[in-house]
Order: sequence, then structure tokens, then C-alpha cells
Amino acid sequence: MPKKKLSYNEAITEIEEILERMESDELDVDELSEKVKRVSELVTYCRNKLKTTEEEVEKVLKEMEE
Amino acid sequence: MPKKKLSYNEAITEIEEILERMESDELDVDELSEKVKRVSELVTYCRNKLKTTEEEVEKVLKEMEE
Amino acid sequence: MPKKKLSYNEAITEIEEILERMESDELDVDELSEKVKRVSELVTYCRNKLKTTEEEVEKVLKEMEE
Amino acid sequence: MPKKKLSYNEAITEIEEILERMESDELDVDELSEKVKRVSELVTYCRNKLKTTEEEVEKVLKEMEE
Amino acid sequence: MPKKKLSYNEAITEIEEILERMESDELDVDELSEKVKRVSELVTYCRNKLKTTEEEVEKVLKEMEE
Amino acid sequence: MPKKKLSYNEAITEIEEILERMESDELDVDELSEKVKRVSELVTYCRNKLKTTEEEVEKVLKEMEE
Amino acid sequence: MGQEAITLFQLNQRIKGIIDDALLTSIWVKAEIGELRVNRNGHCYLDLIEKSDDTDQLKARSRAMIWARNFRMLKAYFESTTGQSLTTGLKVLVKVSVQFQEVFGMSLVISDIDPSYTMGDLARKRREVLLKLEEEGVLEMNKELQLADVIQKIAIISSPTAAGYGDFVDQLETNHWGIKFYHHLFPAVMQGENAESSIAEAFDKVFEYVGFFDAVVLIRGGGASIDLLCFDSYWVAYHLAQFPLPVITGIGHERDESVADLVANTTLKTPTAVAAFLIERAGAFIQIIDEKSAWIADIARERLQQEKQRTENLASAYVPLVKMDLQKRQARLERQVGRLPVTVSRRLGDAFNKLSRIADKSGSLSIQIIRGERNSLKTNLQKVSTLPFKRFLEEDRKLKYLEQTAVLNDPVKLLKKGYSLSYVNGQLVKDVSLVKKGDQITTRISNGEIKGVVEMVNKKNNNNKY
Repeated sequence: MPKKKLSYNEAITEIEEILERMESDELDVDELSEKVKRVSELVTYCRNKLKTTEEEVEKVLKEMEE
Repeated sequence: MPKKKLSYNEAITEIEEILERMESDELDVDELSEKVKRVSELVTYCRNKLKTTEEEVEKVLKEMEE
Repeated sequence: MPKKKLSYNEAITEIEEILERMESDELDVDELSEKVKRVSELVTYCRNKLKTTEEEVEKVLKEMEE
Repeated sequence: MPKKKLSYNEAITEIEEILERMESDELDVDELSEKVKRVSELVTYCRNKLKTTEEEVEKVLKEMEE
Repeated sequence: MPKKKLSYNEAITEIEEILERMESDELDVDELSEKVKRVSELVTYCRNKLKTTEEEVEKVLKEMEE
Repeated sequence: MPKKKLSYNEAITEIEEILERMESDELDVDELSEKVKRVSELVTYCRNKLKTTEEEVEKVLKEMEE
Repeated sequence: MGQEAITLFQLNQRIKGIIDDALLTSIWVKAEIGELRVNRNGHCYLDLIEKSDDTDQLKARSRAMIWARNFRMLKAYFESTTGQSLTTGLKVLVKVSVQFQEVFGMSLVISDIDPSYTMGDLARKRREVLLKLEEEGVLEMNKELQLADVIQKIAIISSPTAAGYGDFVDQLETNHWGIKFYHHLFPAVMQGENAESSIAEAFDKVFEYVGFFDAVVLIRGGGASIDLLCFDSYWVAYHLAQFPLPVITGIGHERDESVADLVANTTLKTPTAVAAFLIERAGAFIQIIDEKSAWIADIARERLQQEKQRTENLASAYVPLVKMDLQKRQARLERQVGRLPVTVSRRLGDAFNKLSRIADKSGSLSIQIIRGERNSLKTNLQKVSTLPFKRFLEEDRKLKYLEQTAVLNDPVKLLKKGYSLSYVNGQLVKDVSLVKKGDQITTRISNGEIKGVVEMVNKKNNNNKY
């Protein structure tokens, strides 16, 4: 699971790096499933981050109101 | 039997090397059956590795694609 | 009978050397029948070796295809 | 009769020496018939040797073809 | 009559010596007819020797060709 | 008349000795004519000898050719 | 005192008379609008002022007014030409008539306005602000900030009451991607005299949460007013340009971009456009992620298929390869086997031939030798049959010669020819000097002797031969 703090940029950069290595056939079959797993995690992480309300953030916003 | 640590790439490379030597007639007949055995093991190893990897990857991808 | 340690390649090389010497008239008539005998032994050795190898290979290949 | 140990090559060499002496008129009439007889013996010896070799070779070749 | 042991070569040598002496007029007239007789005998001897040798050689050759 | 034992060569030698003495004027006129007679006898002797020898030689040769 | 005095009215009448006489009508005057208000009747009352260029001190001030009928026309003309509402702080070129009323005092009645003067002034001011920002090196600062791929946490600087703000928030919250945006309003007055400081203050507040937000959105609700002066202000621009978060403007204006727009990281026309931009940017990110992950899935699957193919290719390649190899070796071996009888029989054939040649040669050499000997015997025989006869001839010749020589020396023969021999005292006379007169002399001829006495001796001088 990616760290909480991972930014969208870091996530996409990592995805792109993996993609690049995959495209250039640098990736061993042995790494393949691991890397696919990583991409899946990153995608899931980004989707969640984008679409699910994060309590912590909400809390900060609420504090601002006060 | 290949060692546990053998990577897919190493296995493929070894197969290709053996085939190359076969093609260039570098192999003695004495080595031939031994090498055929080796190639056979390696092919089996690669097939298994690919099968496992494919299953893993498909599982992950399916999750991701949902 | 060739020594146990003789490799197929060595045997073939020896046969060729004898044939070449025979063809280039380097070989004495006195040696001729002896050398023919030697070639015969080597050929028999090589044929057996090929046969054995072929059987072994067939066995391995059959196993792999199962 | 040539000695048992006489090799084909030695026989041929001896014949050639006699012929050379004949050609260079070194040979006495007194020796002539004796030497011709010797040549005849040697030729016969060589022919027998060739014949034997031929038979041996034939035998070996036949064995090899079986 | 020449001695049995007289070789063809010795005969020829004697003939040639007599002839030489004849040519250089060293020979006494008294000896002349005797010497001519001697030459005559020697020539006959040589002819016979040649004939015998020829027959022997031919016999040997015939044997050799068989 | 010369003695029976006189050889052709001795006869010739005697003739030549007589002729030499004749030329050196050692001889008396009476001796002279006596010597002339002797020479004449010797010459006749020699001629006979030559004739005889010739006949003998011819005979030998004829025998040889037969 | 008893001084003569006139009433205020009289004074004012007198001033009015002077001003009227001065005919101060239709004069173009440059001034700044100090204050402006419109009363219920639609008349516009202004304070026109002039400040010193360097000290900003008030140099002149005068009341002015535009009659409602005129004002409606001038205001529309001005605003449509400049894109700027006629408001406090603007420099204007107006055509005035000086009027003096006894009750209200002096005021300038504006009958016309030249908007191009204001525009020129505004443009100049803007240029000055931009130049200053550039000199300070802050002009591009905000632009240089990287916009996050997803701007999810948004600080909004806007007037809370503006309709634009409401629409903006509504738009964000109902986006069709279902993206969750976090936003917080930092209220500010967006027009009028306080706008500048209010906006600057709002930025200061946002700054407190600078680590939290992804960007600042500066939006102005689309009200009736088009007072944009504050967005050209140096201080607003100065704050905005140096702000550590990227600022996105959606101020909504018709004409040239304001200074704020020029220095902002991203400039959009309206709050709606800003909301759409934020939504699309986040949406694009989702799309990119989806595309890339799909791509990765494709590649992974393709790669696995390729590898499978590769493995199977290798697996199927090596079977025929091994078989071919074995066949090749077999063929090679059998070729060698095939060479053997050919070579051996050739070798043996060669050897047999050589032996035959030797036999022939020994035969022919023997015959040659025998023939040679026969020839030499023949030659010898010839010699022996010729040499003796040659000798005989020679001997014969020799005998003849010897015989002749003897005969020539025979004295009997000479006497017969008439030669004679003379003897004195038994001695053969060879020298005449040895003979003397009276000697007994005997002469011998061929068939007898003659005896006598010597009577005379004659000696020849030279030749004393017989």
C-alpha cells in the first residue's frame, strides 16, 4: 500500500516510470507481477484520494471556519 | 532442476545459449543429451513461471479494472 | 576398442584424420588394415553413441510434451 | 623367401633399389637372374600382403555395414 | 675350356683384354690363333650364359605375371 | 733352314739383326751373300707360319660361326 | 462702525455676475474623481480633485455634477468605451461649465466626457505597475509555480455574497467525475476603495494555510459593477505575484486583462471557467491514470503472451534442432564410412598397379640388359674376326720389306751387273792412295778373277768413287 503522504504527482510519476520500463522491455517477467501489483495499488490509491472524502482534510477545513 | 534463485530471464538466456551452441555445432554429442535435459527443465520452469505470473497479474488487473 | 573417455567429437576427428591420411597416401599399406580396423571401431562407437543419445533425447522430449 | 618381418614398404624399397641398379647398368649378368628372382619374390610377397589386406578390409567393411 | 667358376663378367673382361692386345699388336703371331680360339670359347661361354639367364628370367617373369 | 722351334718373332728378330749388320758394312762380301740367303730362308719361314696361322684362325672362326 | 455692507445674497449675486460674465463654459478640464454619488433623481454629484504629482497633496478641489439625463448617457458611453465603471480614483477629461448659484456656491456642470483620456491614464498606470513588478523581479513568480496535477484543496478569495462564488462552489461540488474538492472561502471586498486592502488581507490569511491548499482561486462574482481598478493595483498584484501557491483568477472582464490576471499563475475569464478548469484538470488526471494503467495492463498481458510465445518457440525450436543435429552427425559419420571403402580400394588398386608396373619394368630391364650384352658380344666377335687378318697383312708387308732390303744388299747381284771388286795384298781396295805402282792386284767379277800388276795410279781430285 502506498504511503499516505504520496502525492498525485509522485503516484503518476511512479506509474509512468513503470510504464516506461515495461515499454522498453527492461522489466523481467519476474518483476512483472510485482510491478503490476504496484500500479494497481497506485491507481486505487489515487482513485480513493480523488473521490473519497478524507476525514483529516475535512477536519482541517472545519478548524479554519472557527 | 534449476536453482530456486534462477530468474525467468536467466532461464531464457540459458536456453538460447544452449540452442545457439547447438546450431553452431559447438556441442559434443556427449553434451547433447545432457543439454537437452537441461533445456527441457528450463522450458518447464519458464512455463510454470509464466503461468504463475499470468495468474497473479490477471488477478491484480481484474481488481484494478473493476 | 576406443577408451571409455574418448568423446564423440574426438572419435569423429580421429576418423577424419585417418581418412585424410589414407586419401593423401600418407598411410602405409602395412598400416592400412590396422587403420581400417580402427576406423571401424570408431564408427561403431560413434553409431552407438548417436543411437544412445537419440534414445535419451527422445525420452526427454516425450516427457516434456506430456 | 623374404623374412616374415619384412614390411610392405621395405619390400617395395628393396624392389625399387634393384630396379634402379638394373636401370643404371650396375647389375651384373651373373646377378641378373638372381635379382629378378628376388624381385619376383618380393612382388609376390607384396601381392599377397595386399590381398590379405584387401580381405581383412573387406571383412571389416562388411562387419561395419551390418 | 674356361673353368666352371668363371663368371660372365670375368669372361667379358678376358675377351676385352685379348681384343685390346690384338688391337695394339701386342700379341705375338704365334699366340694369335690360340688367343682367337680363346676368345671364341669365351664368347660361346657368354652366349650360353646369356641364354640360360634369359630363360631363367623369362621363367621368373612368367611366374610373376601369373 | 731354321730350326723347328724357331718362333715367328725370333725369325723376324733375326732378319732384322742381319739387315742391321748388312747396313753397317760389318759383313764380308761372302758373308753378305750368305746372310742374304739366310734372310730369304727366314722370310719364307715366316710366310709359311703366317699362312698356317691364318688358316688356323679361319678354321676357328668358321667353327665358331657354325 | 457704520461701514456699508451688502447682504450675502448680494455678494453671491455679484460673484455669480462675475462668473457668468467670465463665460467659463465648455472648458475641457483634466481632474481626478475624488468622490461620486448619484442621488435619487439620477443626478450625479462628484468631487473633482487634483493632487500634486510627487507629494500626493491636494492641489485643487471642486464640486461637479452631471444632470441625470446627461449622466445616463455619459456613463453608458464611458463604461462601454473604457470597460471600466465611472468611479472614484479615475482620472477624467470632462467638458465643464462653471456655474455659481447663490445657495449652492460654485460647481462644475459636466456636459461631456472623453473616455480615451481615462483609458490612456489607466493604461499608463497599468504599465507603471507592471514595470515596477518586473523591476522587482516578481512579475513571473506566481507563473513559475507548478500547478498540481490535481488541484483538490482550494482557497477561494471572493466576496461571499457574490453570485459567482455560489455558482463556483456549486459547480465544484456537483462535478460529474465525482471528484471530491476541498475549498474554503477567504472573503474579501472585491470593489470599491477597500477592495485593495481587503484582497491583500485575504491573501495573508490564506498564507497561514499555505501548506494545506493546492492553489488560490481569486474570483469576482459577476455583479452589475465593473469596477476592476483594484485588480490593476500594485499592492494586489504584488501580493498575488509573490504568493507561494499558484493563483488562478476568474475576475470576469471584457477588455484587457487586469494586472492581477497578468501576474496570476493561471487566468480564466469567469469563476465558472475556473471551476470547469479545476474539474477538467482533475478529470484529466483520472483519465491519464486510467489510460496508463490500462496501457500497463495491455503491455503486461502482451508481454506475457510474448514470453509464452517465446518460450514455446524455444521449446519447439530445440526439438527439431536436436534431431537435425543428430541427423547431421549421422550423415557426417556415414559419409565418412562411405569414404572408407573407396579410399581403401583405390589405395589397394594403386598398390596392385604399382606392383604390376614393377613386374613389367623388371622384365623389360632384364631383356634390355641381356640384349645389351648380346650386342657387345657381337662387337667383340667382329673384332676377333677382323683383327688377326689385319695383322696378317701387316706382317706380310713387313716381310716383303725385309726381304727387299736384304736383296738390295746382295754383292753377287752387283757383280752380275758388271761391278767388280779389286784386292791388293788380299785387301779390298777402297782408297787409291793405298795402291802403288807394281802392286799385285786381283780383280773379281761375277764369274771369275783377273790377276795383274798396277802400272799407274791416278788419283781423282774430289770424287774418288769407283
